[in-house]
Amino acid sequence: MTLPRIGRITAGALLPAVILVVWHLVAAAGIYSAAQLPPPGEVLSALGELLRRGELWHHVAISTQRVLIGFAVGSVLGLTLGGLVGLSRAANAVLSPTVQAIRAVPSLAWVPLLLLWLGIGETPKIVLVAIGAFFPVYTTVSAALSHIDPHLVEVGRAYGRSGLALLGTVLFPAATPAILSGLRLGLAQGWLFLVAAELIASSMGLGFLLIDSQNTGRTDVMLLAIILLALIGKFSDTLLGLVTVTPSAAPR
Amino acid sequence: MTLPRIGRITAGALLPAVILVVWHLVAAAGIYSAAQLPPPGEVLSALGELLRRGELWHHVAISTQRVLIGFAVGSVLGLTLGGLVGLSRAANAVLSPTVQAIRAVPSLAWVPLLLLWLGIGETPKIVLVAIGAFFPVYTTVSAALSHIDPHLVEVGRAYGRSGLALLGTVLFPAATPAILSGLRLGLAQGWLFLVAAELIASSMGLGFLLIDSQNTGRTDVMLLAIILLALIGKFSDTLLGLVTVTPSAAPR
Amino acid sequence: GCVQGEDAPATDADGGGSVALRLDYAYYNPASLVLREQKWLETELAGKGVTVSWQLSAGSNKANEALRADAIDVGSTAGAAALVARANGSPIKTIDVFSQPEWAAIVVPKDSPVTSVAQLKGKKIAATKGTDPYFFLLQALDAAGLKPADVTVTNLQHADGRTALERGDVDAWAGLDPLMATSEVDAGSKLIYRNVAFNSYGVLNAREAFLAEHPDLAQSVVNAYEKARQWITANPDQAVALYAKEAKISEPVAKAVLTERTVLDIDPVPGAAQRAVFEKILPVLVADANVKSEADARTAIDTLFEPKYATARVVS
Amino acid sequence: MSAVPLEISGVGKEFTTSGRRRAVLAGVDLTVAAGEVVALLGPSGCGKSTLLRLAGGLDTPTSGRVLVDGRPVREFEPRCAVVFQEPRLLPWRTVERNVAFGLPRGVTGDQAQAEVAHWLSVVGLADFAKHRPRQVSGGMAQRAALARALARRPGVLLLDEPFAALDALTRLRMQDLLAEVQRAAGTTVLLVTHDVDEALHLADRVVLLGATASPPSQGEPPQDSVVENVSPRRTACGQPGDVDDGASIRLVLDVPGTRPRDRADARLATLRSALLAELGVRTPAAVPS
Amino acid sequence: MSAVPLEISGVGKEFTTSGRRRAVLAGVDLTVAAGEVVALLGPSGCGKSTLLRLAGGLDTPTSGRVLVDGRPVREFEPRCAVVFQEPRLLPWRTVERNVAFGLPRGVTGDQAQAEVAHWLSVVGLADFAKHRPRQVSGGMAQRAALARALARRPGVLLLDEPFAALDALTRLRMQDLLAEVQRAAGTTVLLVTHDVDEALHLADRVVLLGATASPPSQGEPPQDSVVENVSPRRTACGQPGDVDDGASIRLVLDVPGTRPRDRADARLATLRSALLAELGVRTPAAVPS
Ligand SMILES: Nc1ncnc2c1ncn2[C@@H]1O[C@H](COP(=O)(O)OP(=O)(O)OP(=O)(O)O)[C@@H](O)[C@H]1O
Ligand SMILES: Nc1ncnc2c1ncn2[C@@H]1O[C@H](COP(=O)(O)OP(=O)(O)OP(=O)(O)O)[C@@H](O)[C@H]1O
Ligand SMILES: [Mg+2]
Ligand SMILES: [Mg+2]
Repeated sequence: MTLPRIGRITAGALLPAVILVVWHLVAAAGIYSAAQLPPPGEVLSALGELLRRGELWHHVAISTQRVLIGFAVGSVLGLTLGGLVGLSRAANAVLSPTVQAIRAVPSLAWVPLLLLWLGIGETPKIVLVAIGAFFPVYTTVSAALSHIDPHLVEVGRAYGRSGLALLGTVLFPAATPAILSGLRLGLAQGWLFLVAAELIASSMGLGFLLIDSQNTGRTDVMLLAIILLALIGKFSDTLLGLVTVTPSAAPR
Repeated sequence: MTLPRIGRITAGALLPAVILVVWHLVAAAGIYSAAQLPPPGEVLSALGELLRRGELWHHVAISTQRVLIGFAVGSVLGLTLGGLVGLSRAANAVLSPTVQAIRAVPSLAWVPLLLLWLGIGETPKIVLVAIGAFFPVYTTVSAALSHIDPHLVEVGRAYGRSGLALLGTVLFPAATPAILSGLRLGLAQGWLFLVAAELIASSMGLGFLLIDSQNTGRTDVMLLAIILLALIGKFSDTLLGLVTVTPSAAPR
Repeated sequence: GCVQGEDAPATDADGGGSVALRLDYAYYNPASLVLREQKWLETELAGKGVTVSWQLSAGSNKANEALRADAIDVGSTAGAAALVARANGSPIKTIDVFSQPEWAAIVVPKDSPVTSVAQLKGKKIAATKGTDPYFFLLQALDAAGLKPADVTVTNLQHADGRTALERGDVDAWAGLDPLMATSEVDAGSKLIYRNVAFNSYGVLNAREAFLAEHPDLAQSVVNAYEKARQWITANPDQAVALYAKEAKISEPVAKAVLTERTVLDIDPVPGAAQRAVFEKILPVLVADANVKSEADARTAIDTLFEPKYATARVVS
Repeated sequence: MSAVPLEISGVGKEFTTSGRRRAVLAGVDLTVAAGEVVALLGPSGCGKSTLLRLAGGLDTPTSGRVLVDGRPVREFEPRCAVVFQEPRLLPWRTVERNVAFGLPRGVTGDQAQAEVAHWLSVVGLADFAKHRPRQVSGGMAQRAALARALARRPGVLLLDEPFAALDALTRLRMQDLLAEVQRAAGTTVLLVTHDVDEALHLADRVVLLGATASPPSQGEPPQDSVVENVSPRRTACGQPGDVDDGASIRLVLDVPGTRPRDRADARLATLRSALLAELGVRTPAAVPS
Repeated sequence: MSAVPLEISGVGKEFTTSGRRRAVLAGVDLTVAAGEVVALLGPSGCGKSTLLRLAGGLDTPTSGRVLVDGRPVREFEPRCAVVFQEPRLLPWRTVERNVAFGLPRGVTGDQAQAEVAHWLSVVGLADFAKHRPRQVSGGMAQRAALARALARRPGVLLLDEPFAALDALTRLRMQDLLAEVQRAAGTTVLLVTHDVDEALHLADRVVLLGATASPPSQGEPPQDSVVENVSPRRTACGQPGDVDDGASIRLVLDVPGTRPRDRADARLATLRSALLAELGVRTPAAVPS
């Protein structure tokens, strides 16, 4: 680990540290009751309790699994449909208004529909996460494809690349930064939709933990769930950044 | 209105028409009960009922207002912070990890926190919509800024543009397509967060209509709310597209 | 490796002739917690080739949603919620009353000068529309001689209502247990008005199709609930411990809710007692557009109850 | 691929900019025989690059048609290879992989690697195989673009000022490289250039593109006082007055002798002066055409 | 802005590509007096553009320093204007607004409009003011880039092959335009070019950049069989062997006479051959330097 990297990590830890201190001070000042804003220590002991009961691992694992599978499905669909819409004017005209309309359907609205169509099991949950992940990927990819430097597209055409070959050798590589940020947004939205997904007849997962603790008034557990979601969300985002940058590694 | 434009609209209406027909057929086939999937006609009469009672206009107006104000606040913040992070390495190191972590906090988790900090009333609702709109704008803008053609940045520098001038004359214009898709995603996510926002001490708005009808099992009203959200979402998206394209109007 | 998720065990669909009984459990239905823990139904029905699965309901609305989507066969809700669902077209029947809870009451903050409902005139009150605490509030206002227009009702989710109350954003809260009990214990909030009769009972609803296909299973469920109720009365300490653990609340709160505010010693046959409450809240449902029309609601009141199972209950 | 003829007949091209239609090319007829090398000269902005793009199927003419090997040119034309006026390397690929982008379909594996290595060393970039386009100089990028086109072994090679960014020595080398490759494979070549010497050295015929309608009189005053020593705008396009008619072929010149030509040939010097005069430049030893 | 001197002293520049460090420039010393025009020649890839970027403050040297008007060059240098090797117009602005981008701070409103119109007409693009960069030809884009730099009225004008994409006539015109502007404003000019004639016509001094360490012997065999008629790689950079040392100044030539020079001056012809020979090209009338 190089020194500048340590510097970066320190800088990145600055703001969380400040938040933690402020939280601690506010909680200690007694403006809010413990039920409203428990001090950091109490959240820590809630963590300990969950760990002791062996539940935490399960919550984290099942949520991560749902998000990963859902994100994989949703992002592949988003890339495919985004690519199609970016390539073909006809597909764009037919699909894009409907997709844009469906994009505005909130996660909570999907819950009863998916329950109706797909029942309770894992499928509807994963599908909901996939829906969440789909839209940012689709939107950014189709937008990016329609704004690629026409000079480069011309090079692809001049060298006999059409259709999928053009997409693979010119369009997607040229749109890489946009696609990457679309994927990251998709993953983030997958995590956001997870909570709604875990409203579907669920008794495990971080989203369930969040809702359940809200319903039962366990503010400490609720804050714990929020922090865990934030940490794992950030972690998976970083991981995605690493994974997707490595193959192209392009200092563009 | 030109002929190709009419063609586009027809093409765009194709898929919704198909969905409508399938919905009608499925509902008529009796696979689902009316409580599970009411036929389109019943949703229409629910619309009529709400219109007659004069409530619909109010629901739509208040939700639109919340989204517009929230989106304005969130997107301006997103552009500012995204610009800052894109310009300054230091800001990036300090801010970006925390922002990425907070991005993963689901809308439902914000509800109790905002209630705690901001009480009831319009403020927490607008803040929640702003939070929803902020992240896609921030993410796409900061990502786009760090991937701008260095040759163009060099032109800006060679002609004495630094800081804000560089941002305004080179960086933002070069990132326009990405910023536009970020704004559209931000607006969409604003609508998504609206539902959560209207869980906060609300008795009007489309989000309230959705939640309320879910709780009481008024599937017809629920579907109506979903359709309205989709339509208004799509409409505001189109409007945003028009507004943001007009000033630059660049066939790039 | 993958984590075992919440896919139902694959026996029901393909396991030739085996039948699945899908029940819900809920924190507001202590008997269901006992049943799930003790596995009485599983043991009894295993011989008949019936598998039992349990699904958590976070609230009456979620139980109704699952019933509508054919995801469960029997679900537990508040009486009023069952009525609204039936009125809005859900094909369900109430087959059992599992408790007469006192889960709703009017709560004010610790230092509030308000001591009676009458003093709430012109004040701001938090409640979740369409739920029992809301109906409780309206009846309480009525009993105190106030009209709904005399107060400002702020629509807030139950948990948020508590926060709003403790923050001082509202003057009173039509609260729901166990949040209400927790607020009492933690924040010193005071219950200024209680009335067990204004609560709409906890009822067990089954899908009509299920009743037509498996009346024997419905009978088994009703019998098992009778047994659970008796067990709780007989083993209060164990029941409190179980309730506290499942609902993730402290034992004092659990004790308060279970032993002081839940009447389990009731007639489980749905009928006149419930109907009386429904009649009182019916105008509210119509006014708030919770039901399509008054006629629908009236029909629902007339057709909701299916008393024969509870009447024929036996404890094994 | 063996050499194929290129036939441009009656080609016109109009562009619409901010609502105004402007003809750029009008009635261009040009047949390049299989294996022939034709150089295209003309003032800046007169439509040389546009003609090349039409020939490569990258744009469609407003009127007329383009045939490659007797069949209409296609939107994705595998028989042509283009070197654009700018290098247009794909920025996310290394120089090496940019050259590989030019390889014809079916050339893969070891053979592909060998070909790429060959063309890189021929244009003098063997040491820069792993560099990104942004890490090489302008001239190096242009050579890489040339290598990419040569790697395609096309029937028709369309070159748009491929040597403009090269120093004198490298330019001569690349000219010789092109001549050698053309001779070996018999490729048909259409070469846009501003360098009259280059045109005369490499081409069988030199074609002058420009406005043909009513050339302005010789004595017209220069457009701006800073312009001296050169005869006034005779053929310059991109100037008011002559653009709306569209440029076409003004002059076709057969270059005597066979390739490779001696750069010191006296006949070429005469032709050079004539061509320059035609382009509007008075040379020390100007001979009227 | 009045003319200012440019002082480059002991400048070296290294680049790291795929983990390998490579020196491109080493120990370059060059002082351009206020109002002087210096032409920079050298083989492709030897570091001319890099030196220009260092002079404009667009990159920082690994060693040595660059002074503009006695003060170190800044990251955002308002005293210099650059014409890059590619036009680099901002694609979202019209040609007109691209030229306006070059105006110095404080020039606004009517004055700005008049200036832009002036420079556009001077480079012959008055009719294309409202075109987008993608709608004009390569040569027109290059002229727009020149107009943008001239509009800046800089103390130091840094030009990287600004006329490479122009036809013979337009090129002469633009050279004369540059000479006129330079004379009127007394601007200091550093001009990279591959055209020896251009260098001799415009510059007070011609500077040859290239590898100075151990020039390979004259008789070495050519690198590739297709290269003929030119003496082998004497000064070509971008070739194995000479790159790792870094290029520096090989030769500085004072051009006799005062500007504007007669292009037909016999002394220039001699210098021309000498310079070309130094660049590795044998000309018909080659005179050893
Ligand atoms: N960003 C960079 N990273 C790595 N190497 C670079 C970079 N920029 C330039 N170089 C290297 O520096 C050397 C000189 O490049 P430069 O562009 O200055 O050449 P030049 O003299 O302008 O050549 P030309 O006449 O072809 O334009 C080249 O070998 C090039 O590979
Ligand atoms: N996409 C376009 N839209 C509008 N006009 C265009 C477009 N492309 C080219 N033109 C116009 O066509 C004319 C010819 O352009 P072209 O690039 O063919 O010139 P050229 O002969 O290659 O010039 P140069 O020698 O400067 O490269 C120019 O006036 C240009 O403005
Ligand atoms: Mg051109
Ligand atoms: Mg260069």
